[in-house]
Amino acid sequence: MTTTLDYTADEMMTVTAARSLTTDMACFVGIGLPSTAANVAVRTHAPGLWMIYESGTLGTRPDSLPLSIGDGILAETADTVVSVPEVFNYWLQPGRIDVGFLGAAQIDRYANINTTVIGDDYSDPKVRLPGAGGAPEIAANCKEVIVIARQSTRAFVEAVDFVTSVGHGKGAGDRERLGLTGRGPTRVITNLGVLEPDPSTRELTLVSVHPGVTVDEVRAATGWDLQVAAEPTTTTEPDTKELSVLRSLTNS
Amino acid sequence: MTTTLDYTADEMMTVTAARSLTTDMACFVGIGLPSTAANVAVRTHAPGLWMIYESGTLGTRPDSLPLSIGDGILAETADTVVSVPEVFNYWLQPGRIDVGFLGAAQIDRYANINTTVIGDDYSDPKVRLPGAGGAPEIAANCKEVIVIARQSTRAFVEAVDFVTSVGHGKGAGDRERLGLTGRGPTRVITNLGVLEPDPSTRELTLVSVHPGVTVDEVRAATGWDLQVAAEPTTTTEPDTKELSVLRSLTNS
Amino acid sequence: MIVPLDEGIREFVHDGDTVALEGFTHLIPVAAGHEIIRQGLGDLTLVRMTPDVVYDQMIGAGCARKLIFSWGGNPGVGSLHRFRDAIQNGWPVPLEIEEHSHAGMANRYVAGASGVPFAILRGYTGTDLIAQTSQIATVTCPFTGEELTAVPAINPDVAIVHAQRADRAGNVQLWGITGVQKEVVLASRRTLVTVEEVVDHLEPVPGQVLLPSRVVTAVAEAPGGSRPSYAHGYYARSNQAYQDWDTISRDREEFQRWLRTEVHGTTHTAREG
Amino acid sequence: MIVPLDEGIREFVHDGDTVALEGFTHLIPVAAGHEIIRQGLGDLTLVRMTPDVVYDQMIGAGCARKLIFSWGGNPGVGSLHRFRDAIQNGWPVPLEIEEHSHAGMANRYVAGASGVPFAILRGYTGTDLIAQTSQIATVTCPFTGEELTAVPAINPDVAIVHAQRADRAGNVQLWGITGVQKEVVLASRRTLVTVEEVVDHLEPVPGQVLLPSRVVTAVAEAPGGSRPSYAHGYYARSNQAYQDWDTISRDREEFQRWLRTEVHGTTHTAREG
Repeated sequence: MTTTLDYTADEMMTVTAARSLTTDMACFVGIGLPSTAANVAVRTHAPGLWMIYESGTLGTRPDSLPLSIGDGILAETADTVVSVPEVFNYWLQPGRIDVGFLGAAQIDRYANINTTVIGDDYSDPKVRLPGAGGAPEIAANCKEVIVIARQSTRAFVEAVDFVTSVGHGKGAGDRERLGLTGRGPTRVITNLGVLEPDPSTRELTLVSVHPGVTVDEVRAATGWDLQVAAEPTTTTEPDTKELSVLRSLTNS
Repeated sequence: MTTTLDYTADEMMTVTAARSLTTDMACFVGIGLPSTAANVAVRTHAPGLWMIYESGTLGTRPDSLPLSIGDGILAETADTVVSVPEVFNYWLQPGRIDVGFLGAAQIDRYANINTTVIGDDYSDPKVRLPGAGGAPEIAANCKEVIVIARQSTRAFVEAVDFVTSVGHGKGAGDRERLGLTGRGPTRVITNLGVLEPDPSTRELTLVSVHPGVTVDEVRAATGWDLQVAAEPTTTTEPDTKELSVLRSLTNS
Repeated sequence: MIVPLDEGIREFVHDGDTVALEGFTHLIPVAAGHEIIRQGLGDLTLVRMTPDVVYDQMIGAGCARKLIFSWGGNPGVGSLHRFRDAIQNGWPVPLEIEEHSHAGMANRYVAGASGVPFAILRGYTGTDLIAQTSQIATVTCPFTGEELTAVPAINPDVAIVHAQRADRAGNVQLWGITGVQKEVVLASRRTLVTVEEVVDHLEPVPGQVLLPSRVVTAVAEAPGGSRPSYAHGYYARSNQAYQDWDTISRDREEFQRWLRTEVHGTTHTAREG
Repeated sequence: MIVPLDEGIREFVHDGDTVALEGFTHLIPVAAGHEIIRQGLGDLTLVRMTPDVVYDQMIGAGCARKLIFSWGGNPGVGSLHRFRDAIQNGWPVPLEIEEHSHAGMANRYVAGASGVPFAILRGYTGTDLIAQTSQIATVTCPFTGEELTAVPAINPDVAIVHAQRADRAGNVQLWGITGVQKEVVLASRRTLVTVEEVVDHLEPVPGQVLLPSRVVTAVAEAPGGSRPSYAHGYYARSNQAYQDWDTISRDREEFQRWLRTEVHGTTHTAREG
């Protein structure tokens, strides 16, 4: 990273992710980076964003960043709190949620996500990760999915070691074949740029690079031969308000 | 009816039904006669009786008789009110309820119940009745079922016109064959006496007659050749407390 | 979106729709049912676990082609005479019925709300209900081999429910006996909610169900909109009206007189309400 | 029945049981978990959607033979090191795992609570989770022919949950994020509930779940019983403790020292609490 501007690559990533959300959306929010980005969005350009967390807090507006998916602040500020079975069966499963906002330990060329194990052998993993949580059904049933993850050859791999959550499977037509109702990942936002599935092949393609980042730097941080759009754009920098909101949330 | 005592046959029936309930039971209460009887029980010998109504009111203790299955008084005095899907799926279906307390428009030799249509042709009935409501699953899934109904050859028939709720099917072994988890009807209490299924054939058998009623009178009010226990007992008369509680509930 | 009741019915309920006016013996959307009669809507498939007086009125007025239900009666009083007349004599129009148990109907709504095509339950086994409809089947548990009953999801075109309150953003709050109201709203393509009052802020109430405005198509203010039924915390049921209905509904002419004076005669009142 | 915590664990939890200490990031039954460690229970099949610090501790202490779960981590901090050590190195005893998604686990509890052998959902399709367990299958909708995912009911021997309050009759009240607590209690053969306090009367609270005493085997008073997690309305989460756990749990000896001083060293305090 060679940026010399007065924001970090992580801030660029989070603000870009926040901008993917609009005020009329319902968003199923994962903890960590997705939660930070959604909470920036609701405080800037998307005041109507309807956030739901898998703990059953519907329409929540925490006044600080929740520490976990089930932080008390989420319940206190929610339109309503429902049971965990209800959030999955009545709210996520029928496709009511516009955007699922996920992180990823590993992600591949077709935006399949691994949060289960690193290594080839499930029963004897190199690294045991937390597991699926809500992600498989968020990825399956939201109208679309946005992924936020730091880019490196360790995380962005040719094929994930374990498919925890299906992105575009092995390419075009796979989601339809599997009967998955949502459109799957439509954007992957990293600390270096923005990737989107190619409309015909569904392979992740670099469509935007963050200011100060070169396409070669993104390629070097990708574990496969990264396709690049004909004319990748440069991501718009965070503005003052976005940065101040983000920093007040993260106390940085 | 030739009774000259200071209570009516209906009062005898209701008090006898009430006595079938004990203080440690959970009882799924149908509206009408079952509700009256359960409310007598809870005010006399069964103060701990846990009453649930299909409207989702669990552990309710109405201070007057509810007008309907979903009367406001049931919600106000309940331990908790749950949704209708929950009352059927979480509370009735797993066999948590000791006694289902049902009425019947028609009942047959094997205590099968009809509350759907009178007449042979479902699509062109002689009389259209209200239908099933919660009864089929109450009859299937409560640990046992108690039926309360006024006895006549119109109501007590050889075979019901329509099986809305299964009693003992066509006899011994039928419930097991159907996979029904509860024991089915264990008592039928009428304005004339008490019938219980024969332990081996499951056919309803007169085991007790109310004071002042003869066995022949009960036979005459039954639409099949009624089996009678070797020595039918005489039902114990209502006591003063039972009658005064019942009358205060029904304003009679 | 907050609309007058007549506009809400006009915009969201159409001839031929499958419509569920729910309310398990509480918060029954009577005012909305009367507005459907006034607007002369017809050929409806009416869905409800417990069709009672307002469905008897809609059936008697000829709104319904079909009824999907599990218990039809005048609660605490007796039978529904307009319902009987339609089934037994086809008056004023023939009424097709599809009949279930409460457990079956509740699970059909649950499946509809959950976005799956069916639900499983322990129900109907051994009853004659099974032979009367194709909408009851069996499935085998892939783990134990046990056979269970299946019922198909129900997804009405329109759900209509009554609630105590809504806020100006269209969030709806109801409490007391809340029945299958959440499920029918989530199962339906559109939802119209009548409320006792629209308020600035929905103070939380123990036992409440909150329907977020995202799943509510429109809210119409209709104070007393459940009468002669009741609205917990607002007014009690008029038992007399239920008893009176037994008399009125027994006779076709008496019923038609009632319809003229009590429903068609109250158009303006209802609009102003 | 109200009992001291140690008696409750002794009476209702046995070696080899399937035990679910639930709590979806709230009302986590930490005190009960520590008592299980103190009593040296072993060979347990532990069930929980979100095994976190207290399960890491129980696994590190060697209580568990198997873990059935859907997300195992130190929430907001990172990984569970005792869990990893057990899976990757079999320390202190090998840990078998059976892994699901949240939607799958939630539905397994729902099926368990409902007395049916399985539940259907739209889930797992296309994932590698399916190949790792026989506890995920498919069923075909008898109405539409559509294929759906099935998961088997889970019915633990014992459910252990923490709640804000119980009354002297053993009715339990909890609120805030209530997760799958109702379902796990209804799905289990026995239930032990620890509570912040036993009170004379349970004043209704918006959003509450009430567990009637009929489905609660025993209640034990355990003030602060969720610490370092939180109890809505009573105390907040100690984020520091979660961060400290990361350090303590990385090292076997550090962990064992913690176990000696913080769990085994507090037997008498816990009893008096």
